[in-house]
Amino acid sequence: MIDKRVKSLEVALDGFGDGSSVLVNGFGGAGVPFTLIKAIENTSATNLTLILNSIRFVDGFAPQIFAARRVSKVICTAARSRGHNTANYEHQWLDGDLEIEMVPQGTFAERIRAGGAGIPAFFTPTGAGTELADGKETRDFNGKPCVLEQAITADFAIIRAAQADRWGNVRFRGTQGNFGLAMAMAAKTTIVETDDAGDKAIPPEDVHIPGIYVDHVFPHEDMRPANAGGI
Amino acid sequence: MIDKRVKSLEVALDGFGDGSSVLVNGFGGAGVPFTLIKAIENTSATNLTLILNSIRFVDGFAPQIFAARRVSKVICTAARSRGHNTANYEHQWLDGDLEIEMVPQGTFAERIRAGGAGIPAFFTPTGAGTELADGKETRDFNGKPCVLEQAITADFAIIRAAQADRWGNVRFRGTQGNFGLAMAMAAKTTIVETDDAGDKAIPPEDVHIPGIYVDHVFPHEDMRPANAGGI
Amino acid sequence: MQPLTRHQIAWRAAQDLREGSYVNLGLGLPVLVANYKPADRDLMFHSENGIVGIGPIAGEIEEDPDFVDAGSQKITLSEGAALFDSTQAFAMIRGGHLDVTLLGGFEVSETGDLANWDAKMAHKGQLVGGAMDLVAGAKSVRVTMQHTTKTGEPRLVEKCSYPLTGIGTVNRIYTDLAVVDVADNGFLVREMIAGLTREELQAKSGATLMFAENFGTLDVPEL
Amino acid sequence: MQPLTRHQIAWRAAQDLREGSYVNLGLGLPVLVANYKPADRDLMFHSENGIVGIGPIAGEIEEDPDFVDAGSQKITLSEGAALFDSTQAFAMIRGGHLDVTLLGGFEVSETGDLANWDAKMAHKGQLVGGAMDLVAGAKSVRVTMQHTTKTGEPRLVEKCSYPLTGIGTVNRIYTDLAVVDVADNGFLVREMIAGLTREELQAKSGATLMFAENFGTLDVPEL
Repeated sequence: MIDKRVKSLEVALDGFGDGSSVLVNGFGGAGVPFTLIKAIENTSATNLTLILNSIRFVDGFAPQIFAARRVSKVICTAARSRGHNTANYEHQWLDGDLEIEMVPQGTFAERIRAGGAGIPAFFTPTGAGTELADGKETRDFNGKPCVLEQAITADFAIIRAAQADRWGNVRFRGTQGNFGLAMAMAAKTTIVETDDAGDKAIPPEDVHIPGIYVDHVFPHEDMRPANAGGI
Repeated sequence: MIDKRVKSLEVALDGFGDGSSVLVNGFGGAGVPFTLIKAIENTSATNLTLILNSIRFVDGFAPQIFAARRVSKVICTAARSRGHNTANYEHQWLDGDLEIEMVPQGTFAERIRAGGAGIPAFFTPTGAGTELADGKETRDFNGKPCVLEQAITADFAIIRAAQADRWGNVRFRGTQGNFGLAMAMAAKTTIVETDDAGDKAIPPEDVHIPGIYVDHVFPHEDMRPANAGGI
Repeated sequence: MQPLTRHQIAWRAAQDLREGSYVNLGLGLPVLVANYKPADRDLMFHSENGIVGIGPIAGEIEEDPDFVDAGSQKITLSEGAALFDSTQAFAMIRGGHLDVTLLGGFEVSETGDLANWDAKMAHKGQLVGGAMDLVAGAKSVRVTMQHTTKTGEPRLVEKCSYPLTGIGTVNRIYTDLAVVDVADNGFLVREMIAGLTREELQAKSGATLMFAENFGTLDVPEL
Repeated sequence: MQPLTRHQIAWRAAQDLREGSYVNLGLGLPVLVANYKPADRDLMFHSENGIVGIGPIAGEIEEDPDFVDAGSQKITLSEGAALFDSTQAFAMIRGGHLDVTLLGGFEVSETGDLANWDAKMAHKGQLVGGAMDLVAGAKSVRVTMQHTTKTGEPRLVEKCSYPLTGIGTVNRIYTDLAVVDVADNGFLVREMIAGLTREELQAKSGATLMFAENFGTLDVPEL
């Protein structure tokens, strides 16, 4: 019988270790897999690649990941910390010890979807003529310069959702979804944490991530901090 | 006040005429906009381009469109009629009077989505090395030959759905959805026919096509023929 | 010797589907495979019109024209099914999320090329559907077909004569006579029906056959 | 002369939003525009984290951490709202489905280039967000900004000095002194506040200004 629910973080994160790449869902605190981020902080894995919208929300919630310089590369749309201070990850970046690939947010989402959809590369007008297109192939379509962008895939995707079922089907609440569908598509192993993983199937028309993209469902209460939106 | 519901087919099809291109939703009878197809049959517009999965379901339901040779080009994945006879559109094709662009179904769906998403072109492994890739740019990604495919857009998209609201939000039942979302994205004017266009908004998490892609909602009973799956 | 019936070919193909697999069944013989799913195995059937979790074909009572598969059959859904649009259905296919796709075929070459989409019928239009996506994307591409044409011409060939659906993508072939893998160096017979010699199978094939070390008898129940 | 306050700039930008428009409001001043929507106009506000139909900012009672906008503010939804994923949110942007995007800016060039993403802050990481997509995709790209920097340097320039967000995409600029279009041949002033001369406005601008035939006074209420 298909049942993707797992009882422990160890089973959920089986195979995670040095050199792993991880897609992390979340935008403004919504859909952020706080339990799984904390679990990653509690491993000793190094040389990690994180692919996420903004570094800040991971660094704010699980500071040991960057404090111990366990990340070697980040692909993101936002790498600026709050306020005037320089964050640990910004120091690491300024030291040349952290590679940050800055990607326009729509291109970021689309590259991840492409990775999951078997599209190796696509042209987009976004960023053409800017420094984020430096070194990338550019071609005109209908007189508009477009940049060739490559698909992104990763070893793991971690996502929080309001509901999941034993087949791995997922349903979001509000704006939890953000990068979740694309990330579930693009990862070798996708893990979803949720409060609600009962025995009942989500109605077929109500599914936001089809279970085919999901490997493990980890039932766990929401560990979101009170200030999640701000971190 | 935003209210995309229209009372007549004339308003819904405003601007439709000679040379129009139309994306037609539908697969196996589900999601087929029979009312709008019939409305198109009842115009005298010629030199039309139809973009749809299979020619058969239009030709079976609204035979005058092809009988009068009012279509000059079809982009589709299936152009074979039932049985041993040659259909009107097959005769027109064999006469060299109808251009048929045959596209693998996944590439068909993705090219339409790309058109709606502002992606002018993408690479795909589908069809590489086959005659459907003849004349197309091919490039290897990770050792796999991939074909460069171009976006598809059109003047109109016509779709049938179980439910729509005055903001143009759409919800499908069962397998009605098929190409509908992508087509709504790729058309200048998208028209949705539905039995159910009440005053109540579809709950935000339950929307299958966001209303931003929809121009007109035409409330009309289902005109699906009994044998819709077969035509 | 007793060649397999269509239902027996479907039965044999069904035995190779592993617990929890996501499987796309093509039109014709492949859709019969669902009928012979081993009772202990939980499988999820995918359809390129936007379904994971196809259940049994609808009876007259359940029949609902909004619930159809890619072959336009009226279907039911299994528990845990999900519905989505075509771009998502093909993202699953192209993105390598399907474990197995089972398709019909006209010919398979010894390098795994498949021809199954264009029968070059005079006076009829073409039909490609989702076959080119399916063979390009699934983790394992398996073909069911008769070992030879009605006139006795081989369908396992050195090079396909019909227009290609995909290049070098077929992994396994189920015919009425044998189960044949496409190995790195050509056709590798895994199983063959009783009462046929290797030479006889070779004579019905258009390319050199190798025989696996653990080569066995293709044994199926009466159906 | 009385330069506009931030709220007055927002008010002025709001007046140009047409009935039924789909509008994305960027961080900072642009989000204030929603407050000054003319009462008779039904507008749909888009957020790149997956919303069409943002309603008012949530009060303490409505506040729900699963309902946030792209600026991480807790929001409510308006009637007829739809929620979707980021790929869909950016398909709307890139595909030209937004009527208007309103963004903040550091500089706009006379050919419509925008610089607004990289302030080149020493010791701080970069942040691009969705700005490059928004300027590449929306039907009308409108920028709100102060006419000059705090030290009096012009922000309307011949050529941007900061890293570019997009090339030749800005249509209109709302500043504390004027409403300026980017026309085919350069900056075209549509409105200017009372008590300022054309020469004075030109002196505060880094590129040649033209003045529209129907040039008028930039007149806003007390706010």
